[in-house]
Amino acid sequence: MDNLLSDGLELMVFGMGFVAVFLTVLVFATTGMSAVVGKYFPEEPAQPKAKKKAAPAADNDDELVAVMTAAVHKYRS
Amino acid sequence: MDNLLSDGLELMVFGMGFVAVFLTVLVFATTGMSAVVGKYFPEEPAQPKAKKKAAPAADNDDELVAVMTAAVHKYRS
Amino acid sequence: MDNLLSDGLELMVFGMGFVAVFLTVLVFATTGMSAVVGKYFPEEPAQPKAKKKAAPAADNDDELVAVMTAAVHKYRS
Amino acid sequence: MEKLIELFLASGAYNISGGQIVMIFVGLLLLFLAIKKNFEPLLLVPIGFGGILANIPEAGLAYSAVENAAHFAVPEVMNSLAAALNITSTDPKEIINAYHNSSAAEHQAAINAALDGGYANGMLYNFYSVAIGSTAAPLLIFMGVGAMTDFGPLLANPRTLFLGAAAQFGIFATVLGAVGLSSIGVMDFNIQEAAAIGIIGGADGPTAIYVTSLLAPHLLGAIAVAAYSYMALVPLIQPPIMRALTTDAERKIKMHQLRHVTKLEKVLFPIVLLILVALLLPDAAPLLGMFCFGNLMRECGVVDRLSDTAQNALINIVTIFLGLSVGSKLSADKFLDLQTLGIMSLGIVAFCIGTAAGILMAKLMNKMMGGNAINPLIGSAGVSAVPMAARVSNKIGLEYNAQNFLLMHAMGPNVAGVIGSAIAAGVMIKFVSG
Amino acid sequence: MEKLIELFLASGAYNISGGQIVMIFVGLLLLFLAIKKNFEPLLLVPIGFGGILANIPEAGLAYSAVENAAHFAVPEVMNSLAAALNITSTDPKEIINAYHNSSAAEHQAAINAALDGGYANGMLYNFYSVAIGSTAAPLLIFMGVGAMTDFGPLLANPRTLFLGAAAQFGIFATVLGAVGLSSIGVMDFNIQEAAAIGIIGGADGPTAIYVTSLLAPHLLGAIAVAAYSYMALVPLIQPPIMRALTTDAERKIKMHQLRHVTKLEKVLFPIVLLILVALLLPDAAPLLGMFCFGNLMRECGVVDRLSDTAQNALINIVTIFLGLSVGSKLSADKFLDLQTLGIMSLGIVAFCIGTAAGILMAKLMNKMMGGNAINPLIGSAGVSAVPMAARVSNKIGLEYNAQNFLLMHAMGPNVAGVIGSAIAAGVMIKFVSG
Amino acid sequence: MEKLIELFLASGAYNISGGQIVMIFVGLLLLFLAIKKNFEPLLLVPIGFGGILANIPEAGLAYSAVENAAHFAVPEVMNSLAAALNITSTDPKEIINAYHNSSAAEHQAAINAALDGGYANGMLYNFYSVAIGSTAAPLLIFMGVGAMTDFGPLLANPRTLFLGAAAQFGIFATVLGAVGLSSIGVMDFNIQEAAAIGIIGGADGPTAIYVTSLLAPHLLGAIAVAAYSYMALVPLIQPPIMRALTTDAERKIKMHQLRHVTKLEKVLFPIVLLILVALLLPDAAPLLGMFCFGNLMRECGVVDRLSDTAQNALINIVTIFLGLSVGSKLSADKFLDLQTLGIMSLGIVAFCIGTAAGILMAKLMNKMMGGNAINPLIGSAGVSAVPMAARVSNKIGLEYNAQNFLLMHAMGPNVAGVIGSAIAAGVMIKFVSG
Ligand code: NA
Ligand code: NA
Ligand code: NA
Repeated sequence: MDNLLSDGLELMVFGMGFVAVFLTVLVFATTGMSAVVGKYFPEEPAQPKAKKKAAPAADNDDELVAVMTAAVHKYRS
Repeated sequence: MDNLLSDGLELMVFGMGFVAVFLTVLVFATTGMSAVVGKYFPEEPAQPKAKKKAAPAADNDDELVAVMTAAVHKYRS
Repeated sequence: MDNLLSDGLELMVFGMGFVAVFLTVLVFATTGMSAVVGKYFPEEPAQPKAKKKAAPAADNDDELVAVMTAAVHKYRS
Repeated sequence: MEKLIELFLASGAYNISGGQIVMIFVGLLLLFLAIKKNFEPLLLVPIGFGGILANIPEAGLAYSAVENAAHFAVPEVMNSLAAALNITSTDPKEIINAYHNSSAAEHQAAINAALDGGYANGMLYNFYSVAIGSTAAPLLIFMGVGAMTDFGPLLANPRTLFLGAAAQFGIFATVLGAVGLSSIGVMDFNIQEAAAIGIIGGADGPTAIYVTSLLAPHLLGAIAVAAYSYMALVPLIQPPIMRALTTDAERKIKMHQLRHVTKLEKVLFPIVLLILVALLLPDAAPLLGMFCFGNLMRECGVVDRLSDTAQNALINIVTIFLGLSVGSKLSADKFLDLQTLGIMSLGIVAFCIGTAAGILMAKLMNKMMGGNAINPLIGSAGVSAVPMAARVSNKIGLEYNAQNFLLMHAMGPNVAGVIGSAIAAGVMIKFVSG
Repeated sequence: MEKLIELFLASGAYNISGGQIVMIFVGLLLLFLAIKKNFEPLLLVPIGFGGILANIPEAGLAYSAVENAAHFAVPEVMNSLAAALNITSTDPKEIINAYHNSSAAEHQAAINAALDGGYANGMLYNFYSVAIGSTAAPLLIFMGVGAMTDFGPLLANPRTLFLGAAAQFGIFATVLGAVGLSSIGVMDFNIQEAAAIGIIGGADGPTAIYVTSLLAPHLLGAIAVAAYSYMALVPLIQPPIMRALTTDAERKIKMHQLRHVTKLEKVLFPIVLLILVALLLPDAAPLLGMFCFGNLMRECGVVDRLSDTAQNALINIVTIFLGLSVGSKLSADKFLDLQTLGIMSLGIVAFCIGTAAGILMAKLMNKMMGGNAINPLIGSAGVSAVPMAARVSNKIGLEYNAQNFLLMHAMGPNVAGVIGSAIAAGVMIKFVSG
Repeated sequence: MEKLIELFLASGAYNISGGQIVMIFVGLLLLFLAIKKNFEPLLLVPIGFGGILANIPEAGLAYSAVENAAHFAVPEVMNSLAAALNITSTDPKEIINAYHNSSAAEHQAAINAALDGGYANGMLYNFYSVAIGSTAAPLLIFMGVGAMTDFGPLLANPRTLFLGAAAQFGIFATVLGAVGLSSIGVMDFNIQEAAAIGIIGGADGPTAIYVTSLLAPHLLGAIAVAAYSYMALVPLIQPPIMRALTTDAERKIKMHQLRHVTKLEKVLFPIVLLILVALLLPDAAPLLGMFCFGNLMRECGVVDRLSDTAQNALINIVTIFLGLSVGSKLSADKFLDLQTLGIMSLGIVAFCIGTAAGILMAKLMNKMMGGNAINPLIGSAGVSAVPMAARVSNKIGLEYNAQNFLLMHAMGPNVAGVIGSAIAAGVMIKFVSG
């Protein structure tokens, strides 16, 4: 039984310690990442438009479909 | 072969009988349930609104998203 | 090793040959099918409407729902 | 040149059997009925297509690894299969026979031998195992159907449950017919097969597939095709019977408006039904349990995203696999059989008897309630075939009284029929499988 | 007549045990809480319904083929099971026991014996094996949650990660409590069970289910029910603790507006997190890997159709199966136990300690940052329970300062808590399972 | 302290190998190409992410239970694995080797030994087994692609099928190249591997994955990455070849308007194609069968809800699992190999030869039809890579004649290329796997 208790205690100390260490490292990593992004890859002011550009594949497909549909209609009318 | 026929006959009698008994019990249970509901839990007249209240989780989430979106816009503008 | 090379060569000859034969047969089959369709099952001019008729099951269900909804409303009002 | 001959010897054109040609035409016929005649297309398009795939010669899409090994019958593989199955014959037919009757351990050993021989399960066989062999697919379809079903009309008039009960007489009468034909030697069905055939009369696809997969999986192709075809034929099959069994006066009976049903009643109904099933017939619990679960998700109003998924993405995905899996049972050696003709004939008898029983019960109830309370035309809807049968009741009713909308009244027996055939399924699984 | 008796002897009404009655009421209670009180209905409706299904007498929906065979205890089948498991006793209980402790080969032999005896896995057992036994379902839910999570507020103020760390103290304190109670003989949990109970304090459903399925699957029912119930109770559990541990002045602290976070930061964050996990704690890789994958699909902007599916059709389908599978663990013999009471009590303790630890850490950070930078009310959001806990922080904050919207500030610790409990899960799997 | 050391010894940072570091960078590169350069993101985001997950040290996500057991190499487990596999050596490498070459029964025994030792399949390994090992995922993707494909342009001008045939020359030329390089000792591919590499030239992802999973599953990572990367590079790879092989006059040829195609023709086409496959090449039946099934669901007009699901929820779900599963084959020990370089080089050769063959065939056809009927620029679309290759034809065409829209004309060979490479796949499976 003592063994169980010491296992629990150990788990608490190491577990909580590890969680704290990991998230601390993550704070530094995240802060560093944000700093690098902010310095070397600042976002252009016109952000909403940037969002739209993000899915060019889909856009292209839409465009393709539009062209195809137009073509089909033309040939049929 | 006779055995097969008697099996079939037995299945018909007991099967049909059981279906009849079960659905009869269900008629009574349903009628009883409706009576209890009608007596102790009558529906409020304004039913359409009641419907809307039924999914508060989703509503709350929508509200949350709205708040978050508003907040984000505010901080960015 | 020679064996491998001859396997590869054989695969190329027979593979490419088979692809060519298959697609040639498909050209004839498709052309024939289109000819038969064009001759015996020409499309009616009013094509858009034909499209709508194509899914009567769904339509019927919609109609059913509409009737049911109407009925429910009538009984409740 | 050698390769060319090899290619030809392995081609479908060289290997195709008469049976496969016939079955490919059967598949095309099902596609025609589904696409042009709108016979339950959601099921018959995948079933018909799966039937064609199952009959592609040499592809073995519908066969297990062991069946594929037996088809090619390489001597060493036959030897190791015979050893795995503890038989001395290496004849492919006897191996297949031994395989189907083997113990679970021998079964696994045979599979191992086939895999070692380089054979694999066909694609459709895998789909069948996952979707139907596990019984998951019909249960998930039933969950989706539950999520689509509105029990309001039934709750407004619970006595229509009697109509749903009566219409199940078609199931049991057909079972008796099947064993009768077997007794006099015309057909050769055992009691399990007879029960599975009878369930066609339940007019409920997933129930029929579930019962058949448990009691007589080798008949699944014929029974599923019969069930869905006859459901599609409801508008043709039922009206003559309905006209024959009712008087003009009865057909003109105008029923009372249905009372309003509260949300709470709708929420409680699936729970009440589940508890009755739990107390009275546990063997119906998988089918009706999933059905009630779907209905509760629909009515409780707090899990709409789950209910939507059950009614759309999930049921559609399952339908695709279910249809292809049923199609895998349309391979020539499993379908082309005198039994299939017997099944098709008995199936339509089941439908007709069920329809008649529902109408007669409705007439009886009408008499007992004073002769002006129930239009007997709604009795035929008790076979289920939701919502087609209810629509037929409505249509015939309108023919005789243009102001008499029976649709809502017929929806009660219609959904009652679903419950009734699931109960009948449970009884048969209980008595016949054990 | 014989058949009638047979039917009655096989009915639920005849066979139902007291435990099953109790558990059916527990299932109904869960449905009531979910539907009427809106307790995490997406999970508790399927769990509650699955719990009822699992307790239908004689149906054996939640049992494996071997368990079903042992329930009916036909002598020949018991003999072949005993032979398969290499034991001499044919007592059903001993057979079940031997089955659970058997080697993989014996396990397979026992399954074969049960199949040969005509028994099959119950439907819910199959769902459990596929969804939870494989660990796939909680991981896929986590992927969907990742696809729904916006890390913007966290990225704007990464220090809130400390709050997410502190709140995990509830997990480990509860583990200690569980082993303490066992040491003094009040309860009887081993270290695996204690760890699984502690994870309730993580306030994160899929994490709790994942950890429990690995460390103590027999407790899954109680732990999942506790986790989801307490998450639903967050608006009741947390406010008193929050008020007790904060001063009026602290509750009125107004936090700075969050800075704008760029798209690139959001895209890089899941990758940074994944690489840290890879370097520091591989045991957390399945959970956090799928979470980061979902979030990357969300933020990268080029796979919106995959992200939508992960957030909708896929997560809904998985939720249905996950819920029913958890419900299968609510069978009377597995749930009705003193342990369950212990689990429910320790679970709420875990929640309270986690909440308190988060608030105290927030107070400490506020002190260290000059006393006016962090409103300690956001600390309680560190337990996760997204987004409920953040909303509670916001609500209490508004009570004391009607102009102070804490919601966005509380979202940071809230999502940090998800990461924190996944890390805690990885540590426990690492130390406790091996 | 002991635990701290244990944690460190089990951490990724301590255990990571050079190969894993390289492969994580490869995964990041794929994510970069997918997200920033828009290289087939629907596949390369999951593949890249899966590749990173597969290389997390000690997590063993991409390994089977036996491989995981061999990695940790606990002596007792090695002993029981050696016993299960009937070898005397307990060296982990030899055990893995014996495992991969074991009979099905030994295979199962080894798995049992690993499970008894406490090891389990990694998550990605399970995904791979279910999605690709069963061949289900590429077939379901093909069904979805079929449901998205409009054969109208092909039906309007069936001769464009010849272009789709010619472009498959790239496949077979590459096979020859691969065996040639092996003959002279530069590389070391057997005929199965050569065939799988050649299929990259088919420019069709699911076909390449299907063939490779059957003929050379150990190369799946490299081949899938090559196939999707080169498809994304079509707009860079093809134009120079197109310009080099055509004259200015040819590039300006204006093609006739396509005739109107009736609905019935579109419905019948997948059936005609299926029957030809059934008669001529059963080995292509799984691929083209599912493709035709998807297309029939699209065109028949009566199962729109199934078609929608096949094109959306189902294909998205399958894509997620397919991508992660392919990623699981990017583990360092399987990917970092001279073979991978060979595959990447041969793959691009296959693409170029296929493009050239398509154009030359188009020139030939144009000559034979009077020199003004077919713009050779549409020949390059015969490699498939739908719809990218057709769009490239259109773009180059517009450069030389601003009034000449080739898109619809190029869609014919484009979809013909899909059929052509599926046929080529069937031929290779037929000749090379047996
Ligand atoms: Na019925
Ligand atoms: Na947490
Ligand atoms: Na191609």
